[in-house]
Amino acid sequence: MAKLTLVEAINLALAHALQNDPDVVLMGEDIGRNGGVFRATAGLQQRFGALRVQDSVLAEGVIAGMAVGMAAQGLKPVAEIQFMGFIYPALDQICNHMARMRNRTRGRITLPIVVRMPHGGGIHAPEHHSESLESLLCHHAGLRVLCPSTPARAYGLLLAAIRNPDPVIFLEPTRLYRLARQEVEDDGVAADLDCCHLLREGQDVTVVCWGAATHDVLQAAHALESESIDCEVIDLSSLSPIDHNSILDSVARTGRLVIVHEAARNCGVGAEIAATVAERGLYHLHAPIRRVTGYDTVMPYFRLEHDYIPSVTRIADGIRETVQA
Amino acid sequence: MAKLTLVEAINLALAHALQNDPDVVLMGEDIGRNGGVFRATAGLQQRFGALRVQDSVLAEGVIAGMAVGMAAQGLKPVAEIQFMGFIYPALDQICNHMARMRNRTRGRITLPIVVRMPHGGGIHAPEHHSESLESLLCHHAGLRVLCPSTPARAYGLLLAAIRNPDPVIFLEPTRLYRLARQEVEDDGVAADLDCCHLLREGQDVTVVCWGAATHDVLQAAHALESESIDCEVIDLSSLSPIDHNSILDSVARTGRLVIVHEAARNCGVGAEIAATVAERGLYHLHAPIRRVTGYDTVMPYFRLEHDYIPSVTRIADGIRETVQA
Amino acid sequence: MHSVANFDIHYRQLLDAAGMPTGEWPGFGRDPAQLLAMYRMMTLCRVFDTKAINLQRTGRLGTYAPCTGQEATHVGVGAAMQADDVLFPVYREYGTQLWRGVTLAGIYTYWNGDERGTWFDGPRQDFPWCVPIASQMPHAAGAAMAFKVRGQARCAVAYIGDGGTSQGAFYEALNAAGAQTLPLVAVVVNNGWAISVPVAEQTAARTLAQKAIAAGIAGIQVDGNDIIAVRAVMEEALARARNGGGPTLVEALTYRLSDHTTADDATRYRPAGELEAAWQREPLLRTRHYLQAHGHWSDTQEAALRADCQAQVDAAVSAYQALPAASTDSMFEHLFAQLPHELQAQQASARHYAAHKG
Amino acid sequence: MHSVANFDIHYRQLLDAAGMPTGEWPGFGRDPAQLLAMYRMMTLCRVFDTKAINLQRTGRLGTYAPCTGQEATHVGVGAAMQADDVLFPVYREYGTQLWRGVTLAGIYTYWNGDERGTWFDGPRQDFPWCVPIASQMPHAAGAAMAFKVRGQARCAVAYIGDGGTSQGAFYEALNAAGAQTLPLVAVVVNNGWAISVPVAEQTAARTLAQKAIAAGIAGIQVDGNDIIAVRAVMEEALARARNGGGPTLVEALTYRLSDHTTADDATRYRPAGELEAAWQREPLLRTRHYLQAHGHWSDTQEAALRADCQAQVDAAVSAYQALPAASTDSMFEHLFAQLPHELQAQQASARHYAAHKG
Ligand SMILES: Cc1ncc(C[n+]2csc(CCOP(=O)(O)OP(=O)(O)O)c2C)c(N)n1
Ligand SMILES: Cc1ncc(C[n+]2csc(CCOP(=O)(O)OP(=O)(O)O)c2C)c(N)n1
Ligand SMILES: [Mg+2]
Ligand SMILES: [Mg+2]
Repeated sequence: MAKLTLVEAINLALAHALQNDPDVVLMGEDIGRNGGVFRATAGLQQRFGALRVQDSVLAEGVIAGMAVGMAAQGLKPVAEIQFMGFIYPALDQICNHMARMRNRTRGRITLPIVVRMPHGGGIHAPEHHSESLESLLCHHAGLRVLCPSTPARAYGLLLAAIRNPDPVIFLEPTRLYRLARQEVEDDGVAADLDCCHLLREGQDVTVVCWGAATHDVLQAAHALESESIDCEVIDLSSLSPIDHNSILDSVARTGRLVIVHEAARNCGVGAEIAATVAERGLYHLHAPIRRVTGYDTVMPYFRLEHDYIPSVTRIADGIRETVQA
Repeated sequence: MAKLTLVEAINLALAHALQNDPDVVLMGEDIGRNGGVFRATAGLQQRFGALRVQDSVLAEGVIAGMAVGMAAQGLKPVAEIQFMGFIYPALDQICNHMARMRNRTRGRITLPIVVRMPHGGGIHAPEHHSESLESLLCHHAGLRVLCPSTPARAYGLLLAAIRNPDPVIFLEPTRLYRLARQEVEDDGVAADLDCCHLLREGQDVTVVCWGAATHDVLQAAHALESESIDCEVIDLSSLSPIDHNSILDSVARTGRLVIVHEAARNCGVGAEIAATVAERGLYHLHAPIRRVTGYDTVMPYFRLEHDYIPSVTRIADGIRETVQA
Repeated sequence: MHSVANFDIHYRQLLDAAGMPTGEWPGFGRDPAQLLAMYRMMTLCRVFDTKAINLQRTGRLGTYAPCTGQEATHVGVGAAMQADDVLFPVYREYGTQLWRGVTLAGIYTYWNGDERGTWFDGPRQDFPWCVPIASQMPHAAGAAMAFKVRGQARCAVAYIGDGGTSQGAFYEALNAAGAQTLPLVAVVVNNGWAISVPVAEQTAARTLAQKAIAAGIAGIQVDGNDIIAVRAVMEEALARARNGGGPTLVEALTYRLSDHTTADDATRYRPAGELEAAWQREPLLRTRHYLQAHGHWSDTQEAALRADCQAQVDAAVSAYQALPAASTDSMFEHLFAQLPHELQAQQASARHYAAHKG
Repeated sequence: MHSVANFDIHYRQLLDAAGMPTGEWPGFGRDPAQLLAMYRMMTLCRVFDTKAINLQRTGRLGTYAPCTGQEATHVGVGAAMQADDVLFPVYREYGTQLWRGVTLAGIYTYWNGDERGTWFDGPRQDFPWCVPIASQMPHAAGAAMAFKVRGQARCAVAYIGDGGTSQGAFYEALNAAGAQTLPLVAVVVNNGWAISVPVAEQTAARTLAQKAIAAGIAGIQVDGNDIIAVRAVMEEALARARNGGGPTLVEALTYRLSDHTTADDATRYRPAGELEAAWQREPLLRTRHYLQAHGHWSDTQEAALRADCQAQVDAAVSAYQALPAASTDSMFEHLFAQLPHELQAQQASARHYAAHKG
């Protein structure tokens, strides 16, 4: 079994899907000849040919829109948006068509599409290369939104996304692409959808997070051990639908909730989690819910990006204050 | 003083702005010769000419993008998107440029733009003509998002939006365009920004709502009087930034919070309000926060739209259950 | 300074406004049965359309987008297509849809605000109406890509309005289809107006067909009120596409003889006289003139056809009006193949309020 | 079938790759001072670019997009513009920006991940770099509209890459500018590649200049490594636009002699030999050959120029590296003219953590 980085695990899942399902077609800017700007598709065009692994023209609207037409014909397009900050030209297609076609046609036309893209900042990239815009997509019914936090989960979730008969947005935390290696078996086993994952059990507080933030949260949780603060850490993993029941169960045990995300706070996914707990789990709360998030500013150019992204210190403070409240 | 409908009040404010500020330029599809599909700009092209009131080509991206270039030159474009469901092609411009240009250039280039559009359903229109997508815009820092609920407020807020040196999204509830008349003085007085409005004082529960929903909430509040339930109703009015302090003050008095909106629930503006109260006002809550919202489905075609939009009954039930919890 | 590329845009007309042939007709034009089938369908469209407007005016239908005046384009395109081609309509090309097997009742159901109208038993893969202008264009390119990937000799046919040619999605899709040599034929229905904006204010381009040049693909202009020319041009374009010759942009010159929709009032913006002049070029009469002049048609047959169309339309009206209301649940029924657990409570709530409604 | 519209795309070259004039030169071409000014600026760009790549490789700059090979286009465009025209760049057209007064240190500051690099003391109204491909195009159309509304004889000049011509925003903006006869000149810098995608895979169009035809505007192709032709074509287009003649699309044929950015490795996708061949056509050497052949330049002057450019660049490096780090607050400083009350607590939090950092 190989020890892989997250981006290698994605490459492995894509290769597995291409190998085992002739309907799978990859498309995106610079994914073929170049193997993707993060090398997520490295080697795949050579192996599967230019019709299965297509270099798209430079137009996100066309990538998403053609995926709709291809999927309606029974192909399973896996489209890459080069960075999440460039998703806007694709939103009309994603929100007005992908998310709606099954509903609009009463199940006549269905769209097994995956739209993959790098998510989040922290890699010293230029403007628009560090966005976390999951909330926009989660607000739209008809889409699933996933965000893995480990290589193995990335492999399993990506296969699940590709096999799912409905459109899935697949967010890949750029900061994690090469951060760590993990054993990943190329067994073709898809992970479960629509559920979150317990990363760490704890008594004192439930911390919900996803993507790159999971690593910072685990560090904070580790640091807080020395203060006898025992954190339960949940990797949301499925950002839409949200596995609220698991979060509520955890909060029922710990009585406290901190949500950590890199995206801007206002109307972020954290708000939805907090609102649901304030609705369905209020009587379990021993302290105010706290969100530790990106600020409601524009993601700054990279010299200040680490002042924007919740740091381990900021996360630890948020947890500590919640436990002490 | 004339009794005007909401759409007439908007027309009046636009005329006032065109008359008094030579930099104001209106643009949008069918707004000139035709006076707008809802007649919001009726008569204005005849009065101010085709350069001040421009019929745009059929491209929302160009409308929003040209507004950026015009505003950077010191004009004050007031752009119309014909229906909110057609905002997607404009989102790259709104989110990546309008919202960011002042920040990006450290204040060198500033963008006094208003983007107006009909908001919400309930008028038996075809698909994509009934959307409530405020949350997408509120999630982006650098934008103000307004939604008036009465003719007088529409007049004052629209003038405030036009005079504001930064971009403002101005949502006009279609269901209210001709619902009721109100005395509106053409005094050129702009309303305050960044604040909400108390529509009704009450002891038992705070109900926050905006746009067309305010009318249904007031009806529900009225109906609940007979059950001795005394509702405080707040018209959010400024959807971003949210006047959280006023809401928190109210909740501190009533101990209960219901949020009503037509948009889908998941990651809606209601979630942000609930999350903030769960953060900053938890100890005042005597009952779970409740959201009465559109479902997390696609807005259905019009035969079912009233099953989607929170009805007076559904709102009243939500308030009653919250008060009795 | 020398020329490095040059281009010509051609115009095709085969049946003029008076019903006189104006060029060499293709095979189908010499087969009266085929001509009559097309004429019958155009007439059905006209009758259907008139009824739809009436239904809307009397509160039995939602806002409706009429097709009167554009029947030759719509039916001509339909007749040129093969059954396994796939259509990507905008919202008023009923003639093509009916030709391909969409039902009259289905169209009424759609405009009556009911998703069930988009269930096509006939052309199962055809796309439903597409309201966000131009967004259907990349779908068609995508279907064409699927045909290419699978080596199928099929075509995608996409409609777009003159107004729609201002949207980026239109150019993007044509460019992508050209770059990848996809079997796509796009039909710009130039009916002169995009709601209140005349085509001359929508673009400085003298023809809309020349927009093909930007994509490096074939472009041609056709008299869109001439069903012979429309079908001929489409058959050529489709054959070329099927044979790996890449996409074509066809501009059909026609006219919107109605308001934009029943919610619109064209007298507000349309110059006086333009409408009357356009009626002189409308497609049905010229076809009938030709058919009668050549002994293929009579006044009696015309009366019988009108009556038959009326009966079909009346039956469709009864059918859609008899359709029981969709359940509130149905909002959730087709959101996903399997409704996520989290949404079940919402569905239950919707069901609850539906039961307590009224 | 008859032709209803026809079009020609012309190509202009005035100085060939060997440094030989190939046509009738405009006035500025006969003024050595003007030629030397342009040559000096191209050289400054080359030196600046080389240094930037070195700074990035040594960890002193973020990802950087080089301009080597494209200097004639960039400087030629800059030299043709008037001071009160407004530039809408993409991200690598430093030659135009420097000509217009943007500072070397400002450009470094920008690529070092600091918004303060976008503060232009020189061309105060010029737009900053625009990363979302093609989204600058409607901005330029909007500025041009403002000039029209106010009756000003100014022009908007927008850059776009060959890859950028696949985006809808490009076509939309040209079409809108054509429809409204706006003073806009768009320059497609066809450098052969959009990261790893060659232009032949981006479009089936033989030239990118012909994309103008879709918008009904003027289009012309120019040798983008020939600063004489670039400036000449631009001056004509700008004069036409200023006189109410509407927009022009200029395609400048050049080559990206570098990787796409410092994060890219072009050896992965670029066919062997292409780069070497392109170096034979590069813009600086041909200009120098011409200048030296006509006695306007010498090896000594060349050495002095190189040294001077190096000194300017070194000074700029010192300047941007001496810039104190921006405060965390600055994230909130320019979000709005006045920060809404609700955001003040967030600003305080950011300030707090900045103080406790490290
Ligand atoms: C993206 C988008 N913007 C605006 C509209 C509103 N709208 C509906 S039809 C129409 C005009 C379309 O004109 P054209 O493309 O010429 O088609 P026609 O109606 O003439 O057939 C407009 C502006 C829309 N449906 N979609
Ligand atoms: C909307 C958008 N999509 C993708 C990208 C990523 N990207 C940056 S540059 C580039 C290629 C641009 O090629 P071209 O337009 O030819 O300009 P060049 O870099 O050659 O100057 C891509 C795909 C982007 N910046 N914006
Ligand atoms: Mg039209
Ligand atoms: Mg390029």
